[in-house]
Amino acid sequence: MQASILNVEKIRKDFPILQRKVREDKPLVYLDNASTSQKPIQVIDAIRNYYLNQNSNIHRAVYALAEEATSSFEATRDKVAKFVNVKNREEIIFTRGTTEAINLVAYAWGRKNVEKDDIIVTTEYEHHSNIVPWQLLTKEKGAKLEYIGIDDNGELILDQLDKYLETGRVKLVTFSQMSNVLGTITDTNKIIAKCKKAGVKTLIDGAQSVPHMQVDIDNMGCDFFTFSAHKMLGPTGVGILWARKEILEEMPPFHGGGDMIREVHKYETTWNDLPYKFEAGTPNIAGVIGFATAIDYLSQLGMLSVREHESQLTKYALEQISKIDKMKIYGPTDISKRGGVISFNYADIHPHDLASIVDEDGVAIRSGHHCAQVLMERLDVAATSRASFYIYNTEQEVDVLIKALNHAKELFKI
Amino acid sequence: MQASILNVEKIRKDFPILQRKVREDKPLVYLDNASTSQKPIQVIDAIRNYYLNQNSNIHRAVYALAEEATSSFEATRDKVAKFVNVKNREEIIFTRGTTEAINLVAYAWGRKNVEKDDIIVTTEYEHHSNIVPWQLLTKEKGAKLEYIGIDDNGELILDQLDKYLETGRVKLVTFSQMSNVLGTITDTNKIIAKCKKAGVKTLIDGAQSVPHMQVDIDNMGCDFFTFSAHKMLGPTGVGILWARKEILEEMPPFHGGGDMIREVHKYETTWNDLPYKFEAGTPNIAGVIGFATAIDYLSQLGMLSVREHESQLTKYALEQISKIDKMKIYGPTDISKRGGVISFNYADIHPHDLASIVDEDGVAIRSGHHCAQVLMERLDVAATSRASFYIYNTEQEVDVLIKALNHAKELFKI
Amino acid sequence: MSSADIYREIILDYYRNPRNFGKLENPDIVKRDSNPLCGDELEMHINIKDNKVADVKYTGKGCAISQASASLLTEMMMGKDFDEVKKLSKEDILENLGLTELGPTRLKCALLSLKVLKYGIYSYLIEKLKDTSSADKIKKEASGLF
Amino acid sequence: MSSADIYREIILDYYRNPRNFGKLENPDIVKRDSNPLCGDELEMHINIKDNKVADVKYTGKGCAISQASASLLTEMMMGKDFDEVKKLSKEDILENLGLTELGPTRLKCALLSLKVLKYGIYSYLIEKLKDTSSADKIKKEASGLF
Ligand SMILES: Cc1ncc(COP(=O)(O)O)c(C=O)c1O
Ligand SMILES: Cc1ncc(COP(=O)(O)O)c(C=O)c1O
Repeated sequence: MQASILNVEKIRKDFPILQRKVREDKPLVYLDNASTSQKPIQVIDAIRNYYLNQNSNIHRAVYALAEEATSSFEATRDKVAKFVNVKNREEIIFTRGTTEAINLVAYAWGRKNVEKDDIIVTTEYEHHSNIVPWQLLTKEKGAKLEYIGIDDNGELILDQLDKYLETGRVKLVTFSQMSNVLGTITDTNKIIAKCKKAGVKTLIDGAQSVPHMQVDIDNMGCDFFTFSAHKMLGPTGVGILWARKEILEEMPPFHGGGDMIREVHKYETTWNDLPYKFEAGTPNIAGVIGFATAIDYLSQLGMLSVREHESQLTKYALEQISKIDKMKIYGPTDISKRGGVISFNYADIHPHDLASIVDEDGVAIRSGHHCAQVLMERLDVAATSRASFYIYNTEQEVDVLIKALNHAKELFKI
Repeated sequence: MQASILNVEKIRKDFPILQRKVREDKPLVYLDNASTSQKPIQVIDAIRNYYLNQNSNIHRAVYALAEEATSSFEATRDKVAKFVNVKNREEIIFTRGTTEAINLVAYAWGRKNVEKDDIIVTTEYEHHSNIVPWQLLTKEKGAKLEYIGIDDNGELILDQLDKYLETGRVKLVTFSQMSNVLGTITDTNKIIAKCKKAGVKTLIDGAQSVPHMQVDIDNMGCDFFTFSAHKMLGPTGVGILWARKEILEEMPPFHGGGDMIREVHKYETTWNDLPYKFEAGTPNIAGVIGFATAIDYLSQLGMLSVREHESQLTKYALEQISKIDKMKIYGPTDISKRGGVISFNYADIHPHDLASIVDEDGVAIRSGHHCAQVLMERLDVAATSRASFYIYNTEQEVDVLIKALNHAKELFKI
Repeated sequence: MSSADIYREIILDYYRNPRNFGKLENPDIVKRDSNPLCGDELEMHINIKDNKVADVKYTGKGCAISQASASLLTEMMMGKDFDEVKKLSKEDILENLGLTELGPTRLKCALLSLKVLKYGIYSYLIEKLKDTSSADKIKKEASGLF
Repeated sequence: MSSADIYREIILDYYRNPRNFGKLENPDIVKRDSNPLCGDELEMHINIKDNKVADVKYTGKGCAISQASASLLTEMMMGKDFDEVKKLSKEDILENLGLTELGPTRLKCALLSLKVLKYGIYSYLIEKLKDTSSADKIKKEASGLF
């Protein structure tokens, strides 16, 4: 057993839920971090503190509470910008999550810029939220949706992108920086370089990457970038859309309502400056303010260390799981090409049954299609089981998972 | 001084922020409840408890935490349905707030049903979130947006509605059940009856009504209804869209992504059942769960008592404020026709200056256009000051406001 | 209930040796559905003759619970008269599978087949028998299963 | 700072007796803006002659702070050469109004007029003087004001 680069014992003390027992007396082993992460007490307290002391609507009123709440809210924007290296704070737009961020782009940018016979390119390993909005848009516009396929190692076949780009009709290439099923880390630089050369815009779904590795948006050269707070120690109901200022300025607004306007008249209205133009209505103020603390927490650990910890743990888990007979593991075998997500299928045990069985030992893993049915079709499976790690997970917990898998083996008489 | 029907002293103990001092040593007098309400400790603790003990993504996983979180989340849906008297729980859709709920209708229902030269009717006292989405939609479709005007008492001139309905081109009449500036309670029944007769759909913005009076959606006969949790003791980032099942079933989805799908294939996708079809992506789980506790709190008080308390307080405040010389008060004088919202202008003092000055005495009132610039134009003012009440406000607090207004009088040498 | 109780001989047997798996050539009733939460899929084919279930088959993919329940349900239906099939309930299935107190998520696995059956009957009542009154009852029952 | 400090003679006087309120007939520079948070509006008209501000007027509605600052700013500009006007800063205005440590919201009231002026100069540099380099500097300054 190797020592982690993180002080995991200390970290675990910040996550009260990890002390919890489930199924009567089993310590919780939480391995569904790709779905949502747990929250440290610091984040929970930040939310509480907002409601106890600062609660007020933001941006509009002049009284003391409103000024405090507004400045906490806007301070989060600065923190987010710094965390993913974005120079222009007004390019950071708060949404409910990655899903809303992508839909915002599809509606506001897509409906204006995508025309009949245009092509939008996505990939076979996307989450539904990076497929369905584009299905809706291309259907509305009579445009086409194309997929970059994956090879048997779970990596994108980038030659297929070249073929699409050659048509000259591609308007957007959209892909996740890390697959939520296979853990594959996309060769982002290569795709962006190809697209830039072809004058094609790129959207990166960073829902799985930003929580687990260092991301530098300004130096990446993409056009849109999205991620969710709840997968990176932050509250539910908060996400980020980043896009270049020039693009945001050209985009019509998405939701109409309070805060996004400059002047409303009966028959015409002008829009507020960025980022407010895209933030209509009372936002999730408590959530946004809590997110700042999550970013502080991750920043203190350092994203390089977070990645290092997870790589080590993933390596250990891959070794242990692959020792089990009749086990099929998906995704890249090269640890440098994957994040802390392991999908697998065990003999003829359906993932739901497997997840139910290991749950009895307190182990929370995900089973099903992981909102990636296109990938399931490609892998020719109905579902997979998935274990995914974060800063508080340990090799001991992997061992508990292995033991639980052995119970499944007995029950199913494998 | 009259005794309130509510035990206000006891209620105030549940709101820790009311113990706060602002501007160094002034007890907080929070009179901006129409913007957002304060939260009782029960709600704050419910959110905390979710993160401490249940945090997990919902609907999809089989492990213990996920089942607990899912059942708490779905229990809120039942509570909301019961609170506003909706029989079909699947008609309750969670959004970020009223603004998103209205935009959802404009995008998903509106883009399918509104055509060139159709008319959408709104009113002169709407919040921007019930104007701008319709401006965007009518502009896209070449349709028209028309306004029901208000009389000098701040009530709608319903004859104007008849005129619009006669054209036979009206597709939707949309209006708030209570004005957030004038406090006017709309004659909802009358409007709905007229629209039903004409076969025209109705949307009610209940952002100001649901927090302050008993609302019975099933018996109301409207087609869409929206409100926000944060104005009724609940968390920020949670709102409700209600619509009749038949309408929701006919509507195409709004956001594409996780949870709203039945089956995703590369080129076509089928939708999940209601309400999930309209709830794409990870929702504000903590917020929704906290909202259940807010509803419990209000239910325990009883909405008739809440309304009674506010009427009494509003009556007192109107009396006191109108005693001040050179004070102009807007909205109905008949207390039965208005909620606990008082807008006013004092001599030539601009509302921002007034709000800044009373803030020094710890009094939080709102100043500005209140996201109702169309109404400001109609009233021919740049802005108003607004005091708005809730269950924890007292006549003593009104007295503090009056004293603070006197300071303004001195400073501005009125 | 514990996994040891759920995954007993009966479920595993039906899962690994499904009865009536396949399709019918000219079915009177064809119904397909899926569980949006987990992706389980099920298609059921039924032939009705002389008001009795003359034949029934199903195809699908999913967990042991969902597949065993589908398999068992086809057995329970076979040869039954139409009114008896209409009355098959949630409790009948769970009892026959030996399942009690399933969590809400797994309960959906166990009941997908019954949901497909009920919607199949509903369509049949409406389309072939033009019977709307009892169809509505069945539809309500079906939508209450999830 | 306290209201007693903010609302002294100077602000009230400029608010109630605005200098240079109105419009010019053929202004070289016309710029309008509003504060989306509170709805304050301001339009400024400027005439430049021999590289000097020959005349300036403003119209608008808003709080005492925003109107007094606009009024005072027009006085500060009048007759100044163009380079001096370009250099007018946030600090100049606040100091002349006797305002220190305003909260962020009220600060926006005080600076709306300067923002309008800066954007006005920016447009003038670009459109009339074809001077993009120093225009960019001014634009950046203006967008930093809010
Ligand atoms: C790769 C990827 N994209 C998008 C999403 C959707 O994120 P959210 O549910 O927070 O909107 C997820 C998470 O579920 C994801 O893993
Ligand atoms: C009448 C009315 N409608 C809509 C809204 C918008 O609500 P939200 O900001 O919660 O989306 C408000 C509150 O600001 C309101 O008072």
